[in-house]
Amino acid sequence: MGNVLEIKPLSRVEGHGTVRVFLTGRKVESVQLNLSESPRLFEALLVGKPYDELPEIICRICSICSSVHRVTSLQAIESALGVDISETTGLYRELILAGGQIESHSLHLFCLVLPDYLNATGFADLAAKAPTELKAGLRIKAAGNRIQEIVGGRLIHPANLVPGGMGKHPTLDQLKMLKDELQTVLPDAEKACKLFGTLNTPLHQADLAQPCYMAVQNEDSGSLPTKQLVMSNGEHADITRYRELLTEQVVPHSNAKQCRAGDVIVTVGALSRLNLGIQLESRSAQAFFDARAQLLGAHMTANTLAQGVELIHSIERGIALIDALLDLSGPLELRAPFQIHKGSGTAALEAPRGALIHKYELDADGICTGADIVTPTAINQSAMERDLYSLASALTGADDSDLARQLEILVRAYDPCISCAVHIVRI
Amino acid sequence: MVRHFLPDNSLGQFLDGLSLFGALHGPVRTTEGVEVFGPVRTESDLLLNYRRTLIPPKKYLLPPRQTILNYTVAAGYTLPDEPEPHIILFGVHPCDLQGIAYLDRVFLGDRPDRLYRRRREAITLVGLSCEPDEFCFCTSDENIPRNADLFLQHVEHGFLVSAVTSKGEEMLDGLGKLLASSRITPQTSAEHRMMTRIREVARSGKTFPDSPLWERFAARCLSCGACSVCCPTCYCFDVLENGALDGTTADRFREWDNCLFRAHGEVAGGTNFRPDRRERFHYRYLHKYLGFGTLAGVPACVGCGRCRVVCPVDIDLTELFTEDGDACS
Amino acid sequence: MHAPEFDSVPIPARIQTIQQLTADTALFRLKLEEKLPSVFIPGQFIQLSVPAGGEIPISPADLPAEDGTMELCVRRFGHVTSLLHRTKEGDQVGIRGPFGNGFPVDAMSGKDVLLLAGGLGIAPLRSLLFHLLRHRSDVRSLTLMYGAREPAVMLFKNELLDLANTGSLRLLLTVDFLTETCQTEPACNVGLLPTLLKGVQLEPGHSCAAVCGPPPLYRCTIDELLRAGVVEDNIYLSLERRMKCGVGLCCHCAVGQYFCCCDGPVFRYRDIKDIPGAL
Amino acid sequence: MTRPTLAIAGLTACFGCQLTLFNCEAELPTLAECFDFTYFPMGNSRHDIGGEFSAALVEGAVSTPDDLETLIRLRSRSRILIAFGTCARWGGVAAMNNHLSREAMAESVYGKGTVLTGSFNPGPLDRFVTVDFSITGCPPEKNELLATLAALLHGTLPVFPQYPVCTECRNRECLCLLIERGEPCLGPITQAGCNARCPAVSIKCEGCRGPVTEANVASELEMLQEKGISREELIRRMRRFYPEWDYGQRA
Ligand SMILES: Cc1cc2nc3c(=O)[nH]c(=O)nc-3n(C[C@H](O)[C@H](O)[C@H](O)COP(=O)(O)OP(=O)(O)OC[C@H]3O[C@@H](n4cnc5c(N)ncnc54)[C@H](O)[C@@H]3O)c2cc1C
Ligand code: SF4
Ligand code: SF4
Ligand code: SF4
Repeated sequence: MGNVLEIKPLSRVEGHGTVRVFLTGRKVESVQLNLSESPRLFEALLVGKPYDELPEIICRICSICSSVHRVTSLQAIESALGVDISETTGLYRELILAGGQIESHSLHLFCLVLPDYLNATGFADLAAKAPTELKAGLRIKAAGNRIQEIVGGRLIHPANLVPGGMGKHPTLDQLKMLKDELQTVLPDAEKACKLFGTLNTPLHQADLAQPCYMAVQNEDSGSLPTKQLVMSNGEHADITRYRELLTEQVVPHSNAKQCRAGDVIVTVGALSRLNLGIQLESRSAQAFFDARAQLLGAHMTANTLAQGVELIHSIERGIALIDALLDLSGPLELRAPFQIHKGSGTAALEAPRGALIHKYELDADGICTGADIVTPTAINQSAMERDLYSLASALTGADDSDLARQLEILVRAYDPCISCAVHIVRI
Repeated sequence: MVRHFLPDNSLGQFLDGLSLFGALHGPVRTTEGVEVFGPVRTESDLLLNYRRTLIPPKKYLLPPRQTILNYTVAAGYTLPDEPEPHIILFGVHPCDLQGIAYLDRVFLGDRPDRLYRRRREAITLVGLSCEPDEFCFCTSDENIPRNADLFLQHVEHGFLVSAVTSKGEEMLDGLGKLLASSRITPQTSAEHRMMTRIREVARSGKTFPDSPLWERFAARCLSCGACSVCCPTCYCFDVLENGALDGTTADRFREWDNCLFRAHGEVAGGTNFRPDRRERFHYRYLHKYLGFGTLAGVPACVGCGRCRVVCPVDIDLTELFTEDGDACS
Repeated sequence: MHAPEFDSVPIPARIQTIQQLTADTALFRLKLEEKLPSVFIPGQFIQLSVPAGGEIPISPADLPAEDGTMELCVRRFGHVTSLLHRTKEGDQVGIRGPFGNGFPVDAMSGKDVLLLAGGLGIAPLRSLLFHLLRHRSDVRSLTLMYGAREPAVMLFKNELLDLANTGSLRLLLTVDFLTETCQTEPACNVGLLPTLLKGVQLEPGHSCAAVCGPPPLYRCTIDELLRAGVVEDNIYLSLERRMKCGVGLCCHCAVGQYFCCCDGPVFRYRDIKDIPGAL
Repeated sequence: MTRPTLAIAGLTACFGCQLTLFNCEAELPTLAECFDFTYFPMGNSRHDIGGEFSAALVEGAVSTPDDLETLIRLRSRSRILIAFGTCARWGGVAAMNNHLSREAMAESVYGKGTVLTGSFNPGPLDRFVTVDFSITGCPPEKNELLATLAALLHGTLPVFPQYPVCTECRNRECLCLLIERGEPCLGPITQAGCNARCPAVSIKCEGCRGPVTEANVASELEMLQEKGISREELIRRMRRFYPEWDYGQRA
């Protein structure tokens, strides 16, 4: 007789998800990952709205990724309208992305996954079991959030970022304060990264498939806008041609579409970025070097450690960006001028969880006539399901609660962001 | 009163001298271009020919939100003891000086308010003469308002400086070398027609009960609160108390309220003594122009013109006093 | 008389006993840890602080006793009163006051005194009643007319009946409507409070009335009182407004050009009858 | 002292309201001590929805049978049910196009014959259950969340301002975008509490906190139309967080 083990809701992740393991006796037949968030029809909400409202609406697709959605959306619109943003605007956008990454990675590392390592049920339990680690993590997280609040005007759904530039520049005092705060938490982040490198992983060591990594990149450094989608199997494409690389299919058991590169199941996120070689600053480069044996060619269970390395990286990057901003002089342009016309624009950025792509069609009045959004969790979904199956098979015979716990830990390693993953995409 | 001449090019040193007595604040421009009272870092920050700041100096005396009591289980309710830093408020126009004089009557009258007094005593007022524009109708009773500690009048190539209070004299003592004696007599201004009307109306206690303007005001008013926030003499406040996260202590604070808000006239159970905006405008009129309690008959409006400037729907209560409004009474 | 200042600090007080009178009303007996700064006159109010809730005006329901105890009869109405109703015996609250002008007890001497209480309005009038009973010989006659919504919510009923039995007080009770179970209630009229005044005739100039109740009560009672011969000068009304400071600073409680907190809460009818929205 | 038990759950939303709790970095360890986070899937893997809750904070609009089931379950087990955030209070972004038929909307984008099973037009919590209190905002403000939690510890709920964003905007002495730049700022009709975040960075208020009780909606529309902004645009913007404005309301 077949029976089903259901994990519902997936806990300590962002969004609503369910895992179902289909068993015959003790044998695992299949695993289904259902990203069950209710569809909010975001693309439908965008159609008919003027270009300047799109970023304001679309950032609400997800709170944790709101900054990166907002910036990606702005870049896509600006590409459609041919807007040349100023150096200042570019730096601020990168800065808020660094802040978003610090916030997102530390939320995930300290509040959502650290409990797995320390046998705690969640942050509240952790506050009793490992108060020092939790507090250090929260300090790092706060530094990331302070960037989002000061640059974005709001901690979530940054209001200050608009087509062409921003409403107001932070003051020099604010920038200096941010820099101080980042400098203070940098050692904390290094310590945390070491911690995740040395703690015993709570995950059963199963033979998971070697991932095919994917990331968006520029030929030169990490600056905006990004141009290329690259994969570890050597394939690559200009971001405007993302649809030729990534295909999507509806699966009946999930509210999110699954995304593949042809037949290849791809993986995005921190681990992919490190494996595809992002440019690191000095201390994150050292951290990466120290952990390279655990990271290079690794499967997604190493993603947590990769996020630890990136945490250092985004703090360093934040400091460098603030230095660059402090060096700017003279009257700074708030918003670049532009004309509204018909056009189509695509932009891709690395969100904390991996590649994020926005594409819009605008008519002559700047009204949106079509929108397409590809999110990292939608891309990762196939790989997640594949790995869940391998892990469940490797755990044949385990009792239900152990199996459920292990599968949840694996899902968490992917740091899924289910709210943004679920939205039906126009093809 | 002796007047001294301060040449333009000595102003910087004069300000340096003043700042020995406290932190220098005055009219400055924010990055968005709003004229406000704020800290003055250098002489060039200072707006010497500003029209009016968005919020009057009342924010220094009665901040928008202020903790008035702390509660702990052990000590019960206690007064907060924040020390008030000494502030030299430079460049206060006569209308705003009158506004402060009015607030002084309210808060230092027969029921003095300790928190107000503490802030009031920590502030030194340096007045500055101004040029009226089409919005304002201020008239000071004397040429030099009596509640300024020092008063500066714009004249050609400089200012006429007068010490009005002993505090003012004390400050001038150290600054003597910057000043020359002066024989210039500044012009005196006549009372503005609008202010004359307001004073007449206050004396007669007219209430314009039948003016059609009330309906017009009530229909348009957004209850946005700007007119009260920006008025130098609006002082209605609400009091609220919040428990702290420790589960035992609490803070009580007061914050600016507005008589055009619905909650202003509410009592428990939802009964409202001023349920619609029309009644609330009446109330505003009565309080602002005719005065309540011990200040009955004393118009609170000092003619700074702020409420006319900041209203997004162009409501102007003084229309009641112009021919049309009057004709309907 | 000098009222406390707005920034006066509440005097700590402990809740000694809580007596539930009806489903939503309770009598709180408080013990003040310090003396009030001035003598309490019936009709005056105090500002009651419930920590973490805030401060509300309440008229004490009796005369504060020598030992520093005071009774407050409070109905659960909203934010602060709900929190008060969650307190336990021994909990700490705070008291400022007394504030405002009470009933002019001297002006009542030698007169026929009529107390008219609607609903919770009995609370403030109870302290006046106690005062007058203590100086019973000063007034010619003393009548309390008290109306409640239904018998179940009639406050202090046994106490009032006991007082009436001593003969020093004429007590007339009424309820807006009778519920099935209470049909046998003794000496209780059915109808709104003004119906008790029907047919009453008093000597103008030698009678006075003190009224306290919800706003609609005033509107329907005054005409009846005037008809019964009580002159405008001798009708005293205790008004309710939102009071945040108690000393005429916060400006919420204005009644025309008066402040309810310092010019009231007890007003002479003649002084406010022409003020729109006063009642 | 027994710790209050909390349920924190998300329906159809972006998780920003729950994230706001995590964003209270300085207070999180204290909160962990003061409260028992009994049911909190996003923060806790021990999910038992069986017990009784002192309070339930529910994020998001109701748009699936699952949402409704969670909501009703929490309602029946909680002493206080708090609508947490604009979606829960007003419907929020997902509800902005509720005036169009959901099927038609899906079809207009994805082509004829698209069927959306298992979900319906998103609506606020109070359409389905009694709501005791709400913390509005998209995202909600940290300090309002903390004030609410603190008040719960004291056995009460906080009192939030009932005036519009303009009042806070003026208090902060921001440039008025409506008067000085003629922009369709929704500050005059939007519930305060954010301390005018957006005008403070010279961005017009988009109304993310929903209507203020005494909004003079009709006058705001007239005034902005006089400035040359079309009624359609205004209504579209106003609908972004709350689709059911009374456009004729004056008080
Ligand atoms: C002179 C006088 C005597 C009174 N005597 C008695 C009496 O003996 N017994 C009795 O039961 N009642 C009495 N009342 C009425 C009593 O004051 C009200 O019932 C009480 O204020 C209700 O407070 P609440 O917070 O429970 O009600 P709410 O309806 O919540 O609040 C009442 C008013 O205060 C505002 N408010 C609400 N919460 C707060 C807050 N936290 N901080 C600030 N404002 C808030 C509301 O906007 C409303 O206008 C008297 C009133 C007056 C004026
Ligand atoms: S009423 Fe208007 S003009 Fe008069 S003082 Fe107040 S803001 Fe100035
Ligand atoms: S900018 Fe907007 S919120 Fe601020 S005062 Fe103007 S209209 Fe109001
Ligand atoms: S200003 Fe308006 S849009 Fe911005 S946070 Fe406040 S309510 Fe929301």
